[in-house]
Amino acid sequence: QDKPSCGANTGQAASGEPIIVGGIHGNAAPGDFSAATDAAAAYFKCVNANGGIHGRPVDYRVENDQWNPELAAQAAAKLVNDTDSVALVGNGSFIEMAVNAATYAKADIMVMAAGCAISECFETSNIVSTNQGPLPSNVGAAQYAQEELGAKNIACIGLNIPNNGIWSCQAVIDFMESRGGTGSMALLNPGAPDVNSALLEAVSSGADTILINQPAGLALAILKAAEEQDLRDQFNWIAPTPLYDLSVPDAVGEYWHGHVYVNAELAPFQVNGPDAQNWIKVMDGFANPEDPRDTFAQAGYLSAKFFTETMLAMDPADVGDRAKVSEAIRNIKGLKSDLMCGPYYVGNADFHMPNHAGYMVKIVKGGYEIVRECYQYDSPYFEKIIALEKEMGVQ
Amino acid sequence: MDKSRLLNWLLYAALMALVIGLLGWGKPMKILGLFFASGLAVGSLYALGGIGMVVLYRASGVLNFSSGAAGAAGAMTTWQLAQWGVWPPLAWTACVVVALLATLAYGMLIAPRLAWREPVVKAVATLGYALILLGLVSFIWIDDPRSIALPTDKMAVNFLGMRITITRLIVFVASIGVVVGIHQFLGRTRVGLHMRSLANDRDLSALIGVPVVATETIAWGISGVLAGFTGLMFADLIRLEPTVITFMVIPSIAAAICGRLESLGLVLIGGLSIGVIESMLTLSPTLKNVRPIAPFVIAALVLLWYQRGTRLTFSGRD
Amino acid sequence: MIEIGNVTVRFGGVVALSGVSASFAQPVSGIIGPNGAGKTTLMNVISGFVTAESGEIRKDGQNLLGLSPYRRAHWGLRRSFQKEEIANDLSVFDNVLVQIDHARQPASKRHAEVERMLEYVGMADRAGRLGRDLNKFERRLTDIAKCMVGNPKLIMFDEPGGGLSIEETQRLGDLILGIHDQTGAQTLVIDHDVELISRICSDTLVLDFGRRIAFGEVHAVLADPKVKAAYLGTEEVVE
Amino acid sequence: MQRNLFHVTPSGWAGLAFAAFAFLVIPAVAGQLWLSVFTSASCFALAAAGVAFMYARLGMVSLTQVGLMGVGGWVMLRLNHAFHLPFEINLVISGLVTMMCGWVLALPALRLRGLYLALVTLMAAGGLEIIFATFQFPNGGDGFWGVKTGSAAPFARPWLAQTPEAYLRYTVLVVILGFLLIEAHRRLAPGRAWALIRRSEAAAMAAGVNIVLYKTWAFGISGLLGGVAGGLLAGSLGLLDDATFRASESVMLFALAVVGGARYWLGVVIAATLFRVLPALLNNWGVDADISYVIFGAGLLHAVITAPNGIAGQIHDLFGKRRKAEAGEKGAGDD
Amino acid sequence: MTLEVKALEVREGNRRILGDVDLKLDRGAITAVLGANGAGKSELVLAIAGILPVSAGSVHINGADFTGAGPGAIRRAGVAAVPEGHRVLTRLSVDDNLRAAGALLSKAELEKTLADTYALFPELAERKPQLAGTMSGGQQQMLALGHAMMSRPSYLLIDEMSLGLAPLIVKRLMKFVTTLKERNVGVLLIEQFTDMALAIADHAVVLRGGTIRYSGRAAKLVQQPDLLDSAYFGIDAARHGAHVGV
Ligand SMILES: Nc1ncnc2c1ncn2[C@@H]1O[C@H](COP(=O)(O)OP(=O)(O)OP(=O)(O)O)[C@@H](O)[C@H]1O
Ligand SMILES: Nc1ncnc2c1ncn2[C@@H]1O[C@H](COP(=O)(O)OP(=O)(O)OP(=O)(O)O)[C@@H](O)[C@H]1O
Ligand SMILES: CC(C)C[C@H](N)C(=O)O
Ligand SMILES: [Mg+2]
Ligand SMILES: [Mg+2]
Repeated sequence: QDKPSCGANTGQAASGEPIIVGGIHGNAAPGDFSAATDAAAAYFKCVNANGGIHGRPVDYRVENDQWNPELAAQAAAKLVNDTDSVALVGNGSFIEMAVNAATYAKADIMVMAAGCAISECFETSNIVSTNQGPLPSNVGAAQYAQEELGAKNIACIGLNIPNNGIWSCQAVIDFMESRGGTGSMALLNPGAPDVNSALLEAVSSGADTILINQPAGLALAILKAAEEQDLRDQFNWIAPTPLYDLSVPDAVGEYWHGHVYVNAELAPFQVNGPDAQNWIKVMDGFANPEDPRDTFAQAGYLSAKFFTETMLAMDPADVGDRAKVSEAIRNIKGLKSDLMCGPYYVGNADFHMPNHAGYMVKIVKGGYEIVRECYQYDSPYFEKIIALEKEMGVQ
Repeated sequence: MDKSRLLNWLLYAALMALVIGLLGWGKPMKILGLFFASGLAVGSLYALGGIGMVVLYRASGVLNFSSGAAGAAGAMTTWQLAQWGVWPPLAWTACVVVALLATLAYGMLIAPRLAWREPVVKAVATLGYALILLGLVSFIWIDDPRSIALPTDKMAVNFLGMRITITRLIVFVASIGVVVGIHQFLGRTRVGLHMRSLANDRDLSALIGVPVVATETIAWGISGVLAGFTGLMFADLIRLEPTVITFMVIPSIAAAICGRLESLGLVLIGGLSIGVIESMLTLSPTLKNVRPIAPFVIAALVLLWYQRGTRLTFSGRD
Repeated sequence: MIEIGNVTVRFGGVVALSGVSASFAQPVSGIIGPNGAGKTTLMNVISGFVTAESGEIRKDGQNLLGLSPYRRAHWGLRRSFQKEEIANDLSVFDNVLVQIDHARQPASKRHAEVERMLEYVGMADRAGRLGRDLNKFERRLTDIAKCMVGNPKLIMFDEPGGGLSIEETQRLGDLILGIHDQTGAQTLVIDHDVELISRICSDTLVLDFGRRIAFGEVHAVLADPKVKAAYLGTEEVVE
Repeated sequence: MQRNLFHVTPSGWAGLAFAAFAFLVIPAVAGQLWLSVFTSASCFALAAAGVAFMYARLGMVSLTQVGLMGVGGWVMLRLNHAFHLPFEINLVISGLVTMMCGWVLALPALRLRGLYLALVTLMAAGGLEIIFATFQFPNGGDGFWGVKTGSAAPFARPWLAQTPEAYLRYTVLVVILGFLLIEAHRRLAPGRAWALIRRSEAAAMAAGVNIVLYKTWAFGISGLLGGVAGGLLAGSLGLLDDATFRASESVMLFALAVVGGARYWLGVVIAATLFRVLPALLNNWGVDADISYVIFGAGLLHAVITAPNGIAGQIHDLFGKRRKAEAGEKGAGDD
Repeated sequence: MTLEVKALEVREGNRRILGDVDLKLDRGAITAVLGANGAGKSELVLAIAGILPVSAGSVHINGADFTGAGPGAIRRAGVAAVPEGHRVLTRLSVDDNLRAAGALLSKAELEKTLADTYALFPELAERKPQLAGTMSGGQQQMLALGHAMMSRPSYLLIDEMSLGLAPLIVKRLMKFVTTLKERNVGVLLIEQFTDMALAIADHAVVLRGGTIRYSGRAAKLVQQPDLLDSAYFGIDAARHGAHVGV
């Protein structure tokens, strides 16, 4: 097996003055969002073993916000205010972006996140994410169902959180209305143990398609409740990326195999292009064996890779200067990878959503089957993004 | 005496009918049936959790916040054993055994050292233990989507237009069975009497010769078994997530309050009513967002209702 | 003059007091009777901790039953408890002061009164001690001082002599006898120490099973055969 | 007694020394991380003071305190984004609104005590948790709830405390004011009335104490402190998240108040330190979040078992000032 | 057959509450323990019953060492204590209170002993279903004594036996205590009415400041009251007298 390719790819360990790069993930009781920073860390290790950035190694410092907003703020204070991090890379969290968006803007530091779930992550000036987040992924799934499964009325079961469930389910309703259909949302309170009522609400809404816009654990619970009611054949079942996780096909059980369609925001594993293969090599060579190899790990790898490429393109004298680095990141335009359907860019706007095209897969025994290759999502929400892309010339 | 009890029951029935009527106004019967049956299903889990707490509270004076965590530890063990291909009945038993051991460990090693403190501090201390268990469980099993299944999930009967699996029936029947069984046990046997006397005043009970260690072991043991069973059922029916199972105790306390931490029958009725009302609230466009508030509001109202007319006088002695 | 008119109290099925009437005119009067006769219950009715089913209580024309318990205290009612209720984390001084905290008087005047009463019961030298450091007798003395501040009109003691030695009971009796001179208040005493009762009370009420079985001059009452049979037993206990 | 009114207890000195440390030393040496940690800790110290005094002085347990902080924080954010009044006015209004919530909580307390009262307050905390999770904290959006997606609108800190250093000092000052408020109450008539209520309500009524008034008053003060603490926390972060105000956090704050030593100011400071500084330290040392739970839980149990008067009580004993509070505590605190 | 306490010491924090207490309780004899308030009588009972930790000295029951044993073990060894302040299981009925106290007996024995106890206190038999916490003070004291009787003790330690009891009942109890003596039970009696206690006691012990100041025949104290006074108040008599007013 040949070696992974990273950064300058010199094969020489970097030895200069380290460049500090931060990363924040959330790993505590409700869920583990550390896959992206793990993958980014592996990639940076690989970079450091391969000449670093202009000979300078990356000192990657990762903080855990533990799903606690105060710890999230403290993590940012530490990385942004107390240290001269030039940027934050690979962030994955449910709350960190909401708490810290203002801090980042104030400190003019760019965050190349990889695990975004909330609106603040896409609608603020200094954060840009490699993953899509619930909104595009939802719309992508809905679009597939509308076009291929004949969906006319979609019930979106979302979390009862304004900047997550309500935000992303509303986009589905808007999309359906733009296509002459209808939609509704059934909201689930994250604290409530019982998912059955939300499911029943969706069922009784008159929908023909149910979109399960939930983290994997809750989505499993909903599928289980639907199985209990034997509802499988009465609806189309679709879901955004969280259900694209290799432990899911096993966990949902045989009943659902062949019946649940999932949007994948990065290239599914079987696509296996050169970058996907390199990602695996980086993980095998530099990550812990138990670090997950999932879609967020791909996103973390991509963020780290795009960051490194940007840094390598900079004047070596400027790579330790936060302002210059931020400038360079904002200027990113048209970086490509076979893991992503579209080009990656950043730009100067106060919203960023470079990734809004993906794949559609179906849960089958032992894994996923691709049912639709890369496709652009088409919905009113993306209009201003497309306009921006036209203006920047990345389309 | 009896007349006022009958009156209370009538009042309860009228209130329930009113709530269900208001929420379900104009909805088709089938939808009503669906939400009602679904509510009963969750409600019986609340009740089961609440019953476990009340049994221990009546027998030892400890309101145990860690029973959910013990159940979670058990359920995760079951999942792990199932992954390893262990014979399923053994894996299910392991859930009960692990919860039992975790509960007994607290009951035998830690609870006696706190016996002289007031009930609230004892209750709060169990939260510390819950954190230990939860921390260990989440450390051993990293966050990942998981589920467990019982063969009874595949069998079902129809009721009010809703398909009810045998597992749910088991929970429902078990909660009634436990209520009747424990009620008989506490009221009729000498061990039951000793439990009640320990809960009332542990020091004095020890002084008058009640066998403290043996009695407490039995009490914690029963509560451990109930915690394990509840954890298993919860993991199967709702979610296999340690945090969710752990903090399920808070709405279970609401059910326990409905029985004044004392009457198991009322805990059962309280748990079921909470489940039904919570489920029916989904039908109200204005209230459905705050559905999960139902257990807390109901419990607070019920407690105030119980205490109406009482007047505090001698602290701790009334 | 305390007038108790036809007071009846029921706890579920138990009739704790049934139609008890009595009027106390002497400075110090007693209430005695077998265990569970309803003595404490009567005191609880007067102080407002138990609501009577029927009946009335008047002191110098004021109907007490219409007032909430703390207002009765403001009015001038004082009582001690069968199990004393001294606050452990307050000093002796504060334990007494709390009784007149509501009074609209300058602090210096209130403090002076507390000091005077502590002096009277002999606790002045221990005024700064915390409640938790007191022994049983000191607690009783503090209780008495507490009942005496703030111009009381009616003071009630529930078994003040319980658990005290003979000498201490003696001293307690002297203190109670002096209350009327010090404050002008009338005192009711419950106790099972017949010697104490017969020494300090001019008249006494005897209850049995919630009923009044005798009332009048204390020695006459104690000689009453009915009282002997129900309460004292056939031979005298202490003479 | 009057002559003791201005007496500073050893625990008081410890508290003042700690405040001086937080006021002078931390802002001078700490980075942004620790400034933010200590600012949070100070806010929680204020809230914990409310729980601790209710428990130590009245024997009443409130398991809603963190929820009440949420109410204060909510009002603070709402006012900040709706009007442009000075921070102090917003803070006072938040405190007062929360105080009224405290009064609502006092209603059940008139009839309940001990575990039952604690459980009603826990139910209130559970309800608040759901409300916060559902409706979120205002972040500059429109309407009553004021929630928008995208980045939050700016938060106006006090004119005197624009920088994090100054804000920490500001917070510490408010906390000291809060402590003094309680201490003044404790040494005057309300303190005596509370001690009696704690002993028994019958004794209090017999002594002419208006129980309804004094209990409500205590809940009001506790609510006020919680509300102000929540407002200060909102000011520290600029926005709030429902995850901070879970019911289990309220239970934890009470538990830590017991562990710290509810009777002592130092105990309150220890509670807040354990609640906010210790987790930050563990996190900083790279201890796995799950393992810090274990450490935290084990420490809590250990302290509850071995230190009947809390850690502050132990420290106090160490300096030999303590005689036999334990026996008294047992007698009076038992239910 | 004796209950023997040697050089017993009890501390609360750094304060010595009992020190150097030697006491022998024979079966079939009554020992009165006298002393002013705060002398340490209650502490002595609690220490022997195994509720208060003993910091030095020993407790032997019928020759076996029970120093530091828990209250349950001591109860099983035949020692029943009635602590001060009529403590009962408030949320249990009277009948359940007594049955719980009979935990060590077999079912048949339990019923028999229960009947005996109700015979001693007909007041209790009348209110079997009443919650103990709602009873009057004196009724609770009867129940507390009933608790002790339910274990059929060989040694009975009673703190403030007559506390809150009507004279009629006190008399009945005094008689009962003497019948216990006939039944070969060793009784330790703490009693506010000293004369009554001394009248039925064989031995007497006077405590002051946590140590024994007199130990000997009860009759001797009756005959020589000044002996009792000096043991009671010792050299402190003047100071103490100021408060007590003798
Ligand atoms: N809450 C209650 N419920 C039921 N019965 C009660 C309640 N309170 C008191 N009683 C009963 O009422 C009767 C009167 O009690 P009370 O306390 O007044 O007696 P007492 O005369 O003070 O007796 P003692 O001398 O023993 O203190 C007793 O038989 C008691 O058991
Ligand atoms: N828990 C405790 N901590 C510290 N000191 C205590 C404690 N309990 C009792 N004491 C003290 O120990 C001494 C002995 O008390 P004890 O109760 O045994 O006295 P007693 O002889 O029974 O008197 P009384 O007639 O008041 O019951 C007293 O001075 C009392 O204040
Ligand atoms: C169960 C106990 C907490 C009861 C307590 N004595 C109360 O009235 O609140
Ligand atoms: Mg009485
Ligand atoms: Mg004593």
